[in-house]
Amino acid sequence: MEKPRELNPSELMHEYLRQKKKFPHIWCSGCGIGTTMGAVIRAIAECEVDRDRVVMVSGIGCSSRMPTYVDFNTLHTTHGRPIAFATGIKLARPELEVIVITGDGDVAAIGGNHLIHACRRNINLTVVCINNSIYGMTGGQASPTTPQGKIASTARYGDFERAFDLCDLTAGAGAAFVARGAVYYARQLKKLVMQAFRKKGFAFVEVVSQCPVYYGRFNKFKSPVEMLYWQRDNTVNVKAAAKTKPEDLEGKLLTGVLADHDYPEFTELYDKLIADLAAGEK
Amino acid sequence: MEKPRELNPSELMHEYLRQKKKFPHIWCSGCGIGTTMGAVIRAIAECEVDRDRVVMVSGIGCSSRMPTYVDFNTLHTTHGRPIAFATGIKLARPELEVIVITGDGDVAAIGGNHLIHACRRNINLTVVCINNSIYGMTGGQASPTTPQGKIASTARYGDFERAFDLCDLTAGAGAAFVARGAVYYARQLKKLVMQAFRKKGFAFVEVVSQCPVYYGRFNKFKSPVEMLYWQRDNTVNVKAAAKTKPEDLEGKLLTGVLADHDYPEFTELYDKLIADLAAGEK
Amino acid sequence: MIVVRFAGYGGQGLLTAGLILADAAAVFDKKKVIQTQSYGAEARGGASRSDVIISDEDIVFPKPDHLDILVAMNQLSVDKYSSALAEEGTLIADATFVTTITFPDFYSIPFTEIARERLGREIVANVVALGALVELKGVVSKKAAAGALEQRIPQGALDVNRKALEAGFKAARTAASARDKAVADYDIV
Amino acid sequence: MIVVRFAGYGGQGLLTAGLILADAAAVFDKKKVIQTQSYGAEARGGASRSDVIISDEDIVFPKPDHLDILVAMNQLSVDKYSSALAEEGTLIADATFVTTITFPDFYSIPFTEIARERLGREIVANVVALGALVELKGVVSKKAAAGALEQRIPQGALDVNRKALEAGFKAARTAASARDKAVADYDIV
Amino acid sequence: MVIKEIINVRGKHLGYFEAWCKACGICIALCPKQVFDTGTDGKPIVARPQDCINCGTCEIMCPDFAIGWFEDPLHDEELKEAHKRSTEDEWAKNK
Amino acid sequence: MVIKEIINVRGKHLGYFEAWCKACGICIALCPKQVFDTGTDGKPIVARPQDCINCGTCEIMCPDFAIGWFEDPLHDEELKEAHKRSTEDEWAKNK
Amino acid sequence: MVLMQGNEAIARGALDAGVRFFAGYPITPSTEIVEIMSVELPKVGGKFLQMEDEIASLAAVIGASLTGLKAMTATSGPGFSLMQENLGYAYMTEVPCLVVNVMRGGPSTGLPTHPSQGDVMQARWGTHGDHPAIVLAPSSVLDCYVLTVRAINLAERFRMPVILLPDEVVAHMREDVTLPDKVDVVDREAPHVPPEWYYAYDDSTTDVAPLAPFGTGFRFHVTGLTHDRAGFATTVPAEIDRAVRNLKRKMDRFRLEIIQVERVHLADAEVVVAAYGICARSAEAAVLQARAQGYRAGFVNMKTIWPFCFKLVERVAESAKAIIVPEMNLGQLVREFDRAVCGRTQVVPISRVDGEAITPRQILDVIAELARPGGKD
Amino acid sequence: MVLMQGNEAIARGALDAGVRFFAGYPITPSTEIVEIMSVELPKVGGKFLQMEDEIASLAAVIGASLTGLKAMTATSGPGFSLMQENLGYAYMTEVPCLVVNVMRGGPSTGLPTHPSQGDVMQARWGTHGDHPAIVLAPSSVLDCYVLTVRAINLAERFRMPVILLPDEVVAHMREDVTLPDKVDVVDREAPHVPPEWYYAYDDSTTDVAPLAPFGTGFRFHVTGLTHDRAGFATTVPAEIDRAVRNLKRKMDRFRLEIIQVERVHLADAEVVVAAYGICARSAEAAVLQARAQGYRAGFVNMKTIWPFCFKLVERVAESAKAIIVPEMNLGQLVREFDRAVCGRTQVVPISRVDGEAITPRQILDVIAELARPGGKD
Ligand SMILES: Cc1ncc(C[n+]2csc(CCOP(=O)(O)OP(=O)(O)O)c2C)c(N)n1
Ligand SMILES: Cc1ncc(C[n+]2csc(CCOP(=O)(O)OP(=O)(O)O)c2C)c(N)n1
Ligand code: SF4
Ligand code: SF4
Ligand code: SF4
Ligand code: SF4
Ligand code: SF4
Ligand code: SF4
Ligand SMILES: [Mg+2]
Ligand SMILES: [Mg+2]
Repeated sequence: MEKPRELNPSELMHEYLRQKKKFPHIWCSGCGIGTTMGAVIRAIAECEVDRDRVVMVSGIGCSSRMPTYVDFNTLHTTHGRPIAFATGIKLARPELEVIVITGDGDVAAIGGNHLIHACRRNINLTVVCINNSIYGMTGGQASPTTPQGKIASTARYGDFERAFDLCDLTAGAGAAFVARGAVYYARQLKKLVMQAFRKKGFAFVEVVSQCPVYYGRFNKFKSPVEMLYWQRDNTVNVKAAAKTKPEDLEGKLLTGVLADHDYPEFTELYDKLIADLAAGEK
Repeated sequence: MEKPRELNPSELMHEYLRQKKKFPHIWCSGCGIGTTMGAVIRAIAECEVDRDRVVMVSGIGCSSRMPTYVDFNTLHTTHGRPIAFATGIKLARPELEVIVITGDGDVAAIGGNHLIHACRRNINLTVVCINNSIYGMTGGQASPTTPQGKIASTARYGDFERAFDLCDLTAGAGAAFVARGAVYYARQLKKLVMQAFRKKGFAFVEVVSQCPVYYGRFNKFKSPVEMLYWQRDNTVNVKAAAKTKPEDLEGKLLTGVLADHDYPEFTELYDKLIADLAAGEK
Repeated sequence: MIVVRFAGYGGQGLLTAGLILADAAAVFDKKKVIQTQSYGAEARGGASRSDVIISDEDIVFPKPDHLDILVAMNQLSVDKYSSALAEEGTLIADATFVTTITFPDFYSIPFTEIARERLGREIVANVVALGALVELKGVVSKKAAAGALEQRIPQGALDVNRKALEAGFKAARTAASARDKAVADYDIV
Repeated sequence: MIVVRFAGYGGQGLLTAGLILADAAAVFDKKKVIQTQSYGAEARGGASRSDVIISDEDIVFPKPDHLDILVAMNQLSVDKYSSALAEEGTLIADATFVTTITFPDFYSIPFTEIARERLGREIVANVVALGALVELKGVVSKKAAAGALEQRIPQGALDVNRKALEAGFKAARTAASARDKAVADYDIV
Repeated sequence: MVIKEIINVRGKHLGYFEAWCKACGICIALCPKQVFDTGTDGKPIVARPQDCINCGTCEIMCPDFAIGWFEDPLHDEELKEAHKRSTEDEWAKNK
Repeated sequence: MVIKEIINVRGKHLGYFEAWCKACGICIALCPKQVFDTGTDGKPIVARPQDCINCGTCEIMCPDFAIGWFEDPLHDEELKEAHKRSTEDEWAKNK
Repeated sequence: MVLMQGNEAIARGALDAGVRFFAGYPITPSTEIVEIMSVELPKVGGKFLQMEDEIASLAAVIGASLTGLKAMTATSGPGFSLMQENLGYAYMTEVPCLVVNVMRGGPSTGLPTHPSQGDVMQARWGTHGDHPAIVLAPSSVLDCYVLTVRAINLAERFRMPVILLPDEVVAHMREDVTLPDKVDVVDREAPHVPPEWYYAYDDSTTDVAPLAPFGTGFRFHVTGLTHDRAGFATTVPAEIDRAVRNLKRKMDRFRLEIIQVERVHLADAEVVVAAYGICARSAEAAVLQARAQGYRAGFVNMKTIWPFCFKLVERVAESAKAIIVPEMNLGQLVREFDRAVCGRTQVVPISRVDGEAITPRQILDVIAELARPGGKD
Repeated sequence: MVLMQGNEAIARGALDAGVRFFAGYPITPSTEIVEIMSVELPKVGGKFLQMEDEIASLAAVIGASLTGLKAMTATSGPGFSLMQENLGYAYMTEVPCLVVNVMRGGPSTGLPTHPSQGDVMQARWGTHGDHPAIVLAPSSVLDCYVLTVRAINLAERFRMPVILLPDEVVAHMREDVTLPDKVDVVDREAPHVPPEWYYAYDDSTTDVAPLAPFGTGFRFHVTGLTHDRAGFATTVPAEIDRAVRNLKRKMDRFRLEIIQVERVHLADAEVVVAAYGICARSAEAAVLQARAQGYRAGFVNMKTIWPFCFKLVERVAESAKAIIVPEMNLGQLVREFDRAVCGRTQVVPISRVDGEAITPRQILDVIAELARPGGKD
């Protein structure tokens, strides 16, 4: 692999952040979204894509506020629908690089259907889901990834529902590329986003993140740092996992690339059809 | 297992069909939905559940017309939403037996999100999806289960999109019980529906079915019978599959019970909470 | 202005017959034309119909309140739509399936039988009926009907359809002369 | 009718202070009360405010066009809301953070410092401020304030909050007498 | 005819409701004993009832509930009535 | 003070933008060399710059882009200006 | 007396009216309702569901209602837009339920924490096809409680969804309230006939066709297709006509029972301010001040906004020389005033769409312009 | 001359107007549009997507439009209800697109293959919050073609979604048509300034703020939150006010350019029939017959139903002694007539909701009742 161009902080701020008016950002102290934004920007920068060709699309939620801050073509859509908007953009102009930033509520609650269909359709998008296991924006309600038994403002007695494993879900729906990272491993996260970004086909990256203000407070985490340590202690890299005893993996989240297949990509198939028709071949 | 009470045809017609005004039914000649309806009715009858306690819920589509014909509590809802309606019914009155009849378009296209969330939530519903790989009702458009390359009225050049494997999808979403049957194997289908119906938890049964009028005609099947033979020749029972060489399984659909887990059921957890609160234990 | 209805089961090709007639009138005979038909579930398995209005002037309202000609391919259609026929209207029925007709001015010709027995393809009964309609009522020119047929029918099936149209013309001539005779007989009595 | 605004950063407990005051007035002092506050993102990280209207009569419109008392826990609030104060209004500021005040009638008391240094819990600065407000302006009775505190604050934190309220009363008395003195001095000059 | 005459086979009675049958040919093709011939209208003709092994395939596979083996002869006036009535219905004309 | 003075460490320059810092404590806790102390306001105090190994953790982990190691000293007037301006904004008061 | 928030009062009213099922999806500024119901319902043996979206929420509510439970959901603009399809289903199938839409600034995501009254026309016309609508608008915390009870009663009585439409100010403010000791609760009518005779859509012998709960032996059919008396799909023109008109007919018949309006100083009013929601508070304040200043001003608080109080407005149009209609939108309900007034008097809209409530002063200025104080002139 | 179906003409019109992106979800009676687009678009290098539902369809359309392609979708009642949230997003973000809603019987699943005009108010008010709307209704196959082109042009010109609202009869019937050889096509305005100076919501120097396609160097921000000139969320009252009012302002300014109405025999008409869609055909037939019978009848075909032709109706109200408004609903657009006429003349609605089209006879009977033939009396 080529040596990536490491982005220095001043470049990051000048070239990639709409820092002039928008900072400090809206996110709470210690929230994992900001760190993820750094990883995503660094990943895109190291992929050396022209900013003009990058479109960042999001839904509604704390995580979905990211497009406000980055100096790309940015689209803050409706709750749960960013993948559908992004699909339209990508098919309309396959030369654009489209990245979707979303939250666990946005992509897995109201937007679950668009997620699984994008997996199936295999259109070349990168979806980064910042999974903080809660609806942050609206004040800490249970999300589809809130672990069973955990507390949320709509689950004061402990959540009854089982949580999605978003990586199992997307893999089951047929995604070409599935990976999981965590805010604690911000460097690995950047690499996973890079891989996803470069993947020809639909790529999904789950980011295990922290919402100290709601999830943390409800579930007795004392600080953002403690939540980061939780991430460290409850994840296992998929490569390491291969060498670990199953009982030691119990309850642990696997990180790293969890699925990577080569399937024909939708916009390429489409462009081929257009070419064939033009050549009178269909 | 107890010897099931086989339903004789006159009982079937008298006790379970609203035959007085509604027959012959709306489905085309050779359509697999009618046969599936027979299997479902026989399954429910053999489970010996009081008809008054059975609620059949469907969405919109040819398959979703089934509730018109059966003498249960029947609810023909909006396109894609039957599982959501059924969830409300079941939680409101856990003593009712709720079965959802749906199509591949209804449950996997517009209704995909409700499907995966029901899998996750593990509420005790039986969902029977009649998968004919097409939108029958509206005249043969591609569905999320139309195999790549096949023809539909919106995919005249062959469908680009990959098809869902509905059993992989529901398993990935965490369903407690997942099974696949086929119209050709109507007897096995009945048994699968019985198992699903008896399962405490969310149970999904995919029925590989035929739409001779659209899918069949578009894809050069000469008759409904030919489509049934296709089902016979392209499915392998999961038990047999275990003893088959992988290369012989290539492109084949597995039938039988594909997932069966015991997870706490939602309405039971809920009732326990109510009891605990009443007893002052929370 | 003349209003024609084709009616029968779904699958008897009535929508195609309606389209060929409409095409013939509009594209070939340069008439004003409106064609409407039954849709949805109704059309899929059950009763099916296709209405064609042909006129020299603009057709303002596309849903006329009477029919001039009813081409009925089954008994149900006769029972259901005879009453919609104008007093001077004409009913053309497929004798293969229709047994009872109460409307005064009618022709009864076994379209399906002709298609099945003489042309070997039951499916072209619709075009036989179309031929008969054209021959009997001259709603469009024969040339127009033939031209529209060429356009609508896929290459592979054209031959048998051409024959069906001709068979329709012929059967109609036979029926007409038989009826003329009958009417003449009646006059004599 | 008296209109009180608590304003500061999100996290300074202003919403709680507003609620305790409103409860004290409504439930304990049996006054008519309306309480409103800032919501959403605004409240989460940024500026936060809680308004309480207390009246002997029905309060028809809940969004008054002026404030009688502003309890400002940071400089921003002073800058932003001083102009909304009625001419005879009073500003009570947290001297820990507020450095510049242009409004004539004000008290400046280091609520946060008191909470941090004397009570060991910075978080109770809001209740210190509430105590001062009650002592200085008598918007509710002290008994009502204490009663409302008991209701709103969870058992575990009650003790330190009770102390905070008292500390507020006391700090206010000190400030008031200091100011009286200052004013007296001024009069003399 | 709405309901075909009952044909006694191994003590069971074949009920075939022509009015509901849509001539799909499934019973004809899947009967393991070739009990049925195909009529010109595509509907089954019970040609060799004596060969029937009562396997139930035709009954369970028929998408239209138009065929089945009953314990008793069809004495069921109500059902007959229902079938007769449905022919008056438009849907009865489905093919 | 909006931008803390630049502290030179192994040829790099630490930029710390107090106006953007929300005192989460992450940089302080995760620095492998305990370069930072915690201020009374929870924000980092660069106490032991000489210990810094330039690992980049603080920079990459800071959710607020409030800290980082630059190649050059911050001569960037525009950036400084931006930071100054943002304090005038309400958001700048986030903690 | 307690201090209570509008949203809290809605939740409390719902519980007191007998709601035992809630399914919802959180959205500002209605989230408190969802949160409170999640805590309180299990305490009274009721059921709470947080669904995957608003579409599913209303679907679950309709399903639960069909089993006989009183059921509701709560949302705001974006969620309310998503509910339109299933809302139409509830109208069509005549299933009682309550939908609370706390209005925030729109269109689209708009202003999640700022008030508006921008969804008034949507609440009447948001779903496709013809249907009636009952929409109530509270203007105080007490109203939130009382109108919630009333909305649920109306839903059960008329077998249809009812919409409660508070604005963000009313929903979020806290007020001292004294809740009534006892509220009248209406339960839906049960069938009076045995199952064999039951037609779920036959109202020939009752005000409204009784609805049998699923599971009680009636085994009837429910569909969103246009249906006959028995509930089965029909394409017979006369049956279609009956089905569509019937939805509206029951409401037209009981219009007077449904419409509730508060009138103040109308008798001699020269200028009448007609308002709803938080604007009714501004209007009341303005009218009281106007009276104090000698203007002959009157005031109408439209607690029922749909059906519209057409008759009342017609009457007011006869006597008043102007009707002022302040709304936090670009002029929605004022369109109905135009129709009712029919040119007989002046209709003066006041529109405010900057995310802030209309103040008494704004209204007072208009009153002053339109009326001359008693003494002078 | 060709024989063409209404839906086919819509697809053809869209292609000729330059539509190069379609995303949709099939639904009767609009399915033919989806099917035709799936076949035809790739032939001209355009893109077709069948999405998982209507919500996603409109989302994809908006996304595609933001890259500069002319984009559209087509649906019917249930799908149109589902699109309401994203439709509001398109209004708010000012993204051009065409939404075709072929009206079938409602509410809910209703009558999938029967015509109605039940979605007229929904097309105006279906999404939450204040917004303008342009809605066109074709009454012939040629109209289907011409108004589709027009709708796309209006969308591009005014940077907003436009709705085409055919009824099932018009969409499904086939008619002989002669399509124009050439159509005027409007392309959206490109920014006149370099990226640094570009504000996506600044219309201070142009009729409408120009929209830069994504990927062309402008890198701007789009949000459904209420936003400032640059497109970033704002909570400043003055900016909010500007944002909300601006959506409507551009439409108000160009109202005359947008409204298109066909008038027949109005000059001396005593009774005027005002209609749209298939009812306009019935109305025309009825008026022609009435004239033949000596009645002084006139006729208006409202090809633009929203914005409503208020001024025209006001003028008609001055001269005519009655305005008949036939609609296949329970009286929707007739409400606007009430407002415009303001009591000056009689407004007579004709409602039909049995799934059949209003016939010329029905209208003629009403004309005959209202007018007296020239000779007699
Ligand atoms: C249609 C609709 N429903 C509900 C909401 C309210 N809402 C806004 S954000 C959100 C949840 C966001 O959760 P997530 O995606 O996990 O983002 P987070 O804030 O946790 O980053 C909800 C329910 C909305 N804006 N639109
Ligand atoms: C909201 C909405 N969108 C679209 C439709 C149109 N529609 C009706 S059935 C159907 C597809 C049904 O497919 P499937 O569930 O596979 O049923 P099948 O007819 O194949 O049995 C569609 C798209 C609708 N009724 N409602
Ligand atoms: S609420 Fe939670 S997710 Fe949202 S910004 Fe704050 S910490 Fe982050
Ligand atoms: S269209 Fe297809 S799925 Fe529908 S009834 Fe006919 S054969 Fe069955
Ligand atoms: S029961 Fe079996 S053997 Fe007998 S006719 Fe039917 S399919 Fe044939
Ligand atoms: S399977 Fe049933 S419908 Fe098909 S031919 Fe046999 S009897 Fe008729
Ligand atoms: S670069 Fe590493 S060692 Fe240096 S201060 Fe930051 S975290 Fe500590
Ligand atoms: S990580 Fe960033 S925001 Fe957190 S304390 Fe350090 S500098 Fe401040
Ligand atoms: Mg989240
Ligand atoms: Mg299907």
